[in-house]
Amino acid sequence: MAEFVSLAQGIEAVVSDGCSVAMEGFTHLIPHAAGHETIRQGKRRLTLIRMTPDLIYDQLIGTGCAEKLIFSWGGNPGVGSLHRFRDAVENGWPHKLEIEEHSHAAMANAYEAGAANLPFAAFRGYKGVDLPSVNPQIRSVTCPYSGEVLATVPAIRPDAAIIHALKADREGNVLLEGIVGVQKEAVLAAKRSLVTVEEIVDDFGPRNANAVILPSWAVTAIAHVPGGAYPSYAHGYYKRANDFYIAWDKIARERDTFLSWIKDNVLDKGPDVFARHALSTREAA
Amino acid sequence: MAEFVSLAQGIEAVVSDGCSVAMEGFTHLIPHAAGHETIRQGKRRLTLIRMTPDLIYDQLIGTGCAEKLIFSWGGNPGVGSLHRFRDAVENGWPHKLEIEEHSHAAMANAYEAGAANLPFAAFRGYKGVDLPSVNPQIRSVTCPYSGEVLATVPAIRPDAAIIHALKADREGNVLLEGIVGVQKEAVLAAKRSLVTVEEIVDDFGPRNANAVILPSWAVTAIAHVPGGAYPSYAHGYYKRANDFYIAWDKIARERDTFLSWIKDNVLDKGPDVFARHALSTREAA
Amino acid sequence: MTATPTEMMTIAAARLLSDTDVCFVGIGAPSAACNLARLTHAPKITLIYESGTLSTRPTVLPLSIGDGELCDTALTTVAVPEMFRYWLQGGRITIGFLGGAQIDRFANLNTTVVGPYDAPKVRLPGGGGAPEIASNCGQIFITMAMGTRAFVEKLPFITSFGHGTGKGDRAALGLTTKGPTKIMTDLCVLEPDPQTAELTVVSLHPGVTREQVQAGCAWPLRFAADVTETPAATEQELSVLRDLHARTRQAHGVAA
Amino acid sequence: MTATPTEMMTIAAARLLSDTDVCFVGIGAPSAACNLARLTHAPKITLIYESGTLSTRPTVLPLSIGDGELCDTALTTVAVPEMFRYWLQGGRITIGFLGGAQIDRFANLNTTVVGPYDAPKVRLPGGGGAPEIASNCGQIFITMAMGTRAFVEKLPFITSFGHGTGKGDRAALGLTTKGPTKIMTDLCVLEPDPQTAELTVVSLHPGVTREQVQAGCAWPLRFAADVTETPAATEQELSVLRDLHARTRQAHGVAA
Repeated sequence: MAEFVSLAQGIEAVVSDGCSVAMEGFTHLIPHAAGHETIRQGKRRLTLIRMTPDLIYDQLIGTGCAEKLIFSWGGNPGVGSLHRFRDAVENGWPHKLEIEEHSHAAMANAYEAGAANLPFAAFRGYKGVDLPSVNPQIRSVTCPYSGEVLATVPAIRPDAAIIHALKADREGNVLLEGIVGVQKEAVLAAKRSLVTVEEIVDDFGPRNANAVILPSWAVTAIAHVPGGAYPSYAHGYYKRANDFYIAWDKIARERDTFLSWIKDNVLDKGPDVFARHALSTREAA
Repeated sequence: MAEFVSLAQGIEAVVSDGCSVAMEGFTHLIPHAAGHETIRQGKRRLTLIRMTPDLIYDQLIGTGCAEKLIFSWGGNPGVGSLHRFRDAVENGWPHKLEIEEHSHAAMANAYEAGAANLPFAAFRGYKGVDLPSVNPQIRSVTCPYSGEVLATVPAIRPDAAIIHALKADREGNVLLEGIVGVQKEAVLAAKRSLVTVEEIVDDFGPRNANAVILPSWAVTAIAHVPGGAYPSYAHGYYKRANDFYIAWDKIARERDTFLSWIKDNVLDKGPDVFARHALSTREAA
Repeated sequence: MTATPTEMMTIAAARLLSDTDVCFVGIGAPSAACNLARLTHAPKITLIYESGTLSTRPTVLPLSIGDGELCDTALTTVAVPEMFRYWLQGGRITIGFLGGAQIDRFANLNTTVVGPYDAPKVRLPGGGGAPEIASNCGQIFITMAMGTRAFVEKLPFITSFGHGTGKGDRAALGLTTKGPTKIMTDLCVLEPDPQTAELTVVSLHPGVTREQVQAGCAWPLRFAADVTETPAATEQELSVLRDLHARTRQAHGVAA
Repeated sequence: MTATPTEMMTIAAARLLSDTDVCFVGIGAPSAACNLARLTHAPKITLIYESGTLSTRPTVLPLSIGDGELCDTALTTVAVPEMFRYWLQGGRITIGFLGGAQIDRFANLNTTVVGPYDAPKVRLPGGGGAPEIASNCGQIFITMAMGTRAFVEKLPFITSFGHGTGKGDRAALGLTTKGPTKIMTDLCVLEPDPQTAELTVVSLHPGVTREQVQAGCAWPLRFAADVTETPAATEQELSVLRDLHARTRQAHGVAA
């Protein structure tokens, strides 16, 4: 059964130095507050896993939390580069970052295989491209019926998955809705999981018979962090802060502006600062 | 785009002698009216595919439509045997029936692989059991990372998939809800598909963002057949006719009672008879 | 009130279940046992039916694995491929219930054929979910009525794997789950012997003799050193179970 | 009204789309082109974004691949693994849109690195969905602004496969899809030559010269025997496109 915890307790419980962590959310519901808490707790040597590293991993990489990144698209969506990611890969700042790079199809299949407790996934991919020559984890398997050779990817089985969701009920069941991404798979693929939520309700009430729900017994811990996805969004709660995504380009471009932003907005703050994002934009959502 | 047709036109369009057909529905939404129409049209040498053959395939087998059955559980749920299926396998009546037998896990994976356009699926199964020794389609693949040997099943790629659903809208999109089984996968895995529906609506209206919907361009044909799942059920429309499932045991036990039931209830009737099942039980649903 | 043998089987199974269990439930005795547990000592038990219903709480027993009642009272309902991939194969089920037409002394089960596979004397329904339930659930509880045609010396076909030919066979196949740990019958409870994995009678239902149990089994049965008497059904167990069946009959218009 | 080069690129792409197309849409010019087509001559076109939104009809352009607007106006939204497995790999997409930092003469694309992979001069975002969009969609339309750093002689890294080293390479890899069939730039439209698969200028946007096009390309460009002039943007195309951008700016408070 999922345990209700504070965000700080939750990160302490699921993230430890040297472990692998998948913080997922496909544009929607990115667990930014949890990323900040991970930075505050000074976690080190993490293997960060995420299809689209986005600002959340730019921050974790720039503050030195990451040893390795497993990913498929590392940019600031609609804006440009992730400067801290680039600085780590191109210049080794703040230290060298090992990368394991896949395509979206591979990552999505790898999460799916992890959730299904399979050691690998086979898919039709990587035909004629260079990535397999630089990533030894891209291999192949031969169909025992047709003889066709398919690409493979190892299942993603992170030590910890962290996601942000809309609601939890009092029993600790978690409701996702809208663009659900790979979050359910990430939680099911992981050894332990933390879910931050916008709201805790007595009961989900009337709902679609096939609603996307993670049952309490499939989740480790739940923390109530309203606004916790900002500058990403929570469908029906608040909108994506596109202006912050644009502003980030300037903040993250230089090391000193980045570090001072981190100090002012992460190290010197707590998870409660996220609540204002939920409140200020709720009506506009 | 899905075309709206009569049931007779739909069966003519998607089922031809000698083709493979998956009529799916996991207890819920079994396309019985479509099965009857297939019998009326005297289709022959069909390869019938279905996880749980159920009464619908007992009728198709007993009337000589089937050459081969691919399945994972062939019984009358909660009642006992499928007598026509047994008579075909045990005594070759009305003619010999070839069988290809799998487990539920294998069939579910095989549909999933078919929908995903993969030639096979790998899963953790069949450890220590006898089925692989009598089904040469059960093979294995070795994980290119862990060396673990996994069972495989060929993807199901039927010529035709036939399912019953709750609603279609005027554009030909199809809504499923409740126990959705493997119907979406069956349609996506098939070359062509027929969906019978309880209701055609102008618009699905407000719905869950993640509702289970087959878009019009993924469906071949739609026929409006209210009550078309009887004696199975349509969630929110009418209940499962448990008494008919029990009665079937007696009807199907002997060849002559079976044939006379088929004459009276299938050959001499049309799809319109199903409508009364929807009407008579709607209030109880 | 005295329990019938079938009621005793169901009650004995229900007693083994707890609030923290996640059960993969089949129709019949397993469904009755799981819901009896839920309505008595294990209100928070999680029940899953292979039709995709997660954490379901039916008020009457389903007649099929996919009754609307299961969906109406479920936390949510997933597609069948997801059920078998993420939930069963995912290793998220602590207890799977199985039964069968036939069982052998190492709790292997047959629900496929009697006679040769290609020319069967009796064609049974087949495995359905059983082969992977048997291998992927944390442990397996079996409920079966005794009889010499059911408890047989040698199975004509192994549909789902119990303990093979004895202790160590599961591990040799790479299975990390426990397999069958309890067999609840209408006459007694059996468990695999810790040393050999051979089924051993550990308790007799009230009023049942060793001879009666042996008469229901085609192989010479082993009895544990300390065979106990299964505690009699309590008033509460019986009344809750009978109420459940009565509600079910009323709802379905047929026996459950 | 006269179209800007970027508008002309978008409009040229939009004209190729029809009501029966199912498009896998990326952010930027592809999204603008697809929605322009939908709001003009192809109202029934099906648009899919890799975030899982099926048959979506946004009233403003999304800024990210996963904007709430896409979900709000979609027929339904599926999980990302399903999107890549059932819909993209399932072969249900007729047209995929791609762009990239660099393209070569056979329409292979690089969005991964400039310089050596292990010590890159510029680390680009990477492939994302592109490698499998390129192989699994019926055909690929590419939209890219010209320039000698973008249209290069040799790619440092092939992120997604176009026509390899020439005609026949796709078939040799077992690919049954067409690959890139149209490249819409800000100056012209290119197509792979039917014999060699080398990109060939088939039409020049109004007022653009062959010299201007060559100046935007690092390899010696081939021109088709009958190079035409891209028909100028119509009043309707331009006004619908500009309205769309205006609505988008208003909705997002930023440029789209």
